[in-house]
Amino acid sequence: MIKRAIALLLLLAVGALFASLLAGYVPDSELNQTARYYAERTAGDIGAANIVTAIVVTYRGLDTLGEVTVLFITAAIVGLVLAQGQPALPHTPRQLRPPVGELLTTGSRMLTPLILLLGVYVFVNGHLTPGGGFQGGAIIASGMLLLLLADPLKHFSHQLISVLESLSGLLFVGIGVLGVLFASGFLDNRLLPIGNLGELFSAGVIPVIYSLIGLKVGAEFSSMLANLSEIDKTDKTEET
Amino acid sequence: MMSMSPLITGITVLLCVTMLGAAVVAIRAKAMPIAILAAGLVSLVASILFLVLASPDVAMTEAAIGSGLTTFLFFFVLARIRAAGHDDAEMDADSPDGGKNDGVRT
Amino acid sequence: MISLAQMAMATGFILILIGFYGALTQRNLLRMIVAFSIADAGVNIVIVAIGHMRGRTAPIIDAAVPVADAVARVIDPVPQALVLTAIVIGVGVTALMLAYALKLHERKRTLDIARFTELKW
Amino acid sequence: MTWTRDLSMLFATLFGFWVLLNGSLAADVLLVGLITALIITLLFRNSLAVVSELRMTPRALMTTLGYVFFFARELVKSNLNLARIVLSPALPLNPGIVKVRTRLKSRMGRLLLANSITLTPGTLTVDIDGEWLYIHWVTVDSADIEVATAAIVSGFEEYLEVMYG
Amino acid sequence: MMASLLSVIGGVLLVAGAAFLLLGGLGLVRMPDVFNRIQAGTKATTLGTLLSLAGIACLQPAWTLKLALIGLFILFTNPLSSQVLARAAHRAGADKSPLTAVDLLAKDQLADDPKGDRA
Amino acid sequence: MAEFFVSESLIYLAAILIGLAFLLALFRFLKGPSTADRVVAFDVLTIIGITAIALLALLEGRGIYLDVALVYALLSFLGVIVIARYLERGL
Repeated sequence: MIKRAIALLLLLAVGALFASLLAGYVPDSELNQTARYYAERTAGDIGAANIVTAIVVTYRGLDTLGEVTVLFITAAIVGLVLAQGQPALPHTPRQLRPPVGELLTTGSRMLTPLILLLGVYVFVNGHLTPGGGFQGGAIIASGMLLLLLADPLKHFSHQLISVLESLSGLLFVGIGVLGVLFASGFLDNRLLPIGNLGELFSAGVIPVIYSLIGLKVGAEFSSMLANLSEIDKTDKTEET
Repeated sequence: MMSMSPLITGITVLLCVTMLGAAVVAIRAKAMPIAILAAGLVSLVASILFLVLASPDVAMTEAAIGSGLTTFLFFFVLARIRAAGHDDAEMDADSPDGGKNDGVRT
Repeated sequence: MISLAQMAMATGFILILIGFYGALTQRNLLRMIVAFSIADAGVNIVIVAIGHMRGRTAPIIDAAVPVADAVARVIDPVPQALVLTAIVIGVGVTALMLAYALKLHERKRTLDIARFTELKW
Repeated sequence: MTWTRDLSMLFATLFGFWVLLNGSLAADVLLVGLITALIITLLFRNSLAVVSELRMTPRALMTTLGYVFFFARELVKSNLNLARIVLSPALPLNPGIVKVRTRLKSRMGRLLLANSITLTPGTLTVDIDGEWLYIHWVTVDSADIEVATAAIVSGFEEYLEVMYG
Repeated sequence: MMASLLSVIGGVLLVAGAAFLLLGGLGLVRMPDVFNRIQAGTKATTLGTLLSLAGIACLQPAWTLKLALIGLFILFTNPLSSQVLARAAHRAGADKSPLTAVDLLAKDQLADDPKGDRA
Repeated sequence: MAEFFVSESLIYLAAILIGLAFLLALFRFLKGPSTADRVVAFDVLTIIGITAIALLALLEGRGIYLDVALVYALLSFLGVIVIARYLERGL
């Protein structure tokens, strides 16, 4: 009980802090200097219609590289934590599990390619629409999840996933380095011509980089899902 | 396009109230799946709120990642813990019969 | 007159508080993680709300917002880029917490935080 | 020969979906779509597309058109029916799960049949087991298999049998 | 003149769609058990969303393609998810309304395995 | 201008109806009683959310918001299927 009282007291203090922040908040009516720079210069310098994408991929591209790395480490740690130590939990035997059902099997076989295509659309058009590599990667992982749900005996090819992941990561860094050599800096997007605003092949290498990020993030999320679901390696060896 | 600001304000109020209600359900629900579902609802409504706040990028990310993937991960883990034959996940740690009168016998 | 941003910000703050309350008072590990993810959503809402400006639209240039008007019509894109990162990292952190919770449950057959006493002082 | 047809159908569906998504016929969009659709087709060789098992005869295509109109009419009818039930204070329900059988063999046809049944008046497919469909019916007229089949399935089956076989 | 007529038609379609969505919500609240709720939910929301999207397409003709795509997607996924959910609810032994007249599925499952512990 | 007014007030009416539908579904979500009921309510809430997003795109005049609705449509489907498989112990 005393723990609860302390928690409430702490919350009261934090709440007071928040209330003072809220009371003192004056909304801007003009863009601040940084935002103004981005809003003015993105279309001309970067050629991307989506300013957020320009910031994520080019202006602050190094941060995104760090983010992708963090995500990679997270996926690796999830895999490591779950793989080490005692043998896995005693699973519900497969025979006792209800079968998937014809409707879901047929439906997923019909929808999975479309979902993957939607994911590709989202990350390829990252510089024109609200999409981007992270969203598209999540959608691709969701498509893989549907595959996994509809056919629990289907194994993810862990090898293919990790090859895809490393390859796209390498290419991402490689494009960054090429930017140093042939354009004006690391991850500079003017490696390719920036084209006309609003076309698919515009904004230099942004679509390429975002596609690579999309593939990498999709692979990472898929491996996370596969690791956290019951269908993991130990289970497979029992099956086969 | 038109003078729609009262409408937008109304939508925002509705979304905010929904989020707060769902958050309280997520904290207080007896059964674990309901708590996770309510947390998913918070993310889902948050993504509409992001759209109202003119940030479609964030809205899409929150919808695909915050609401989608996070919920799926939670349910996978819950299923694994349930498969271990331990119904701890289903009930509150400090109320022994919490989650039992749940209609669906999960 | 309260603006949209202020309303959203207040909601975000309250969500953070609800999440913290849950994380501090729950004893079930999974519930604590759920509470964390709610607080996460609250933080994201607050940051996005800071960037919002009344009567402006999304920072994407298309037929509705030509290049010439961009400075006068779009909102601050920087908080959005930050939140984009935060959400992705958030799910990574959640997955990590879930993996540890799963492993802890495997060891002790319980999710009750009070039973994990090895590091208690 | 059937697998080349399946693959090309899948490819065509994916490519059409891509063009619809982008809403443009520019050369670069088509190029990227071609490559993506090709890769996904090769990765998911045994997937199905909506049209993969559709018969490509003129009669089947005409039937498809008729099916779309029939379906739209049934959808509106089902909603009006639902409105009648929900808005009446007494809530006139007589729910139950009945069993019907279908003659359709193709998987896609059965999926479409189940979906159509779900969206039409008062019925919801609960489970499917071989040729037997279990239908939740809001107002059960008769639990007899033949009567229920005539009432629920046959309308769509006529169309779908010509389309998919 | 043409455009204004189209916009009025669009508005009417939008209101009709919203009314069907409301009907779905009402059905969700009033219906007595899970299966009836799924019925009300899936039918009314599918038609309601389709009509609303059609209305918006009339108001903004340039968006027709994308709206049609959303509509198609919903038309395929919505009944499918309802069916999967109905099956799951039945297997998990959801409470059925006392009005329920017959349940041939439960009968057949009992015949399949006499212990009846499929759920 | 008159027709414009008509369609504007129709949009208002539609938004209010959608809000009411949202509230009703939310009521079912909060009340339950079983998990499956809440999942149905969740599904309906997501689909109402799709309409709300399309309406927002209309109000703001930004067609690009529709992409978010597409992602939403996908999620409502997948979420329900994951939870359904969980409920029937098939996950």
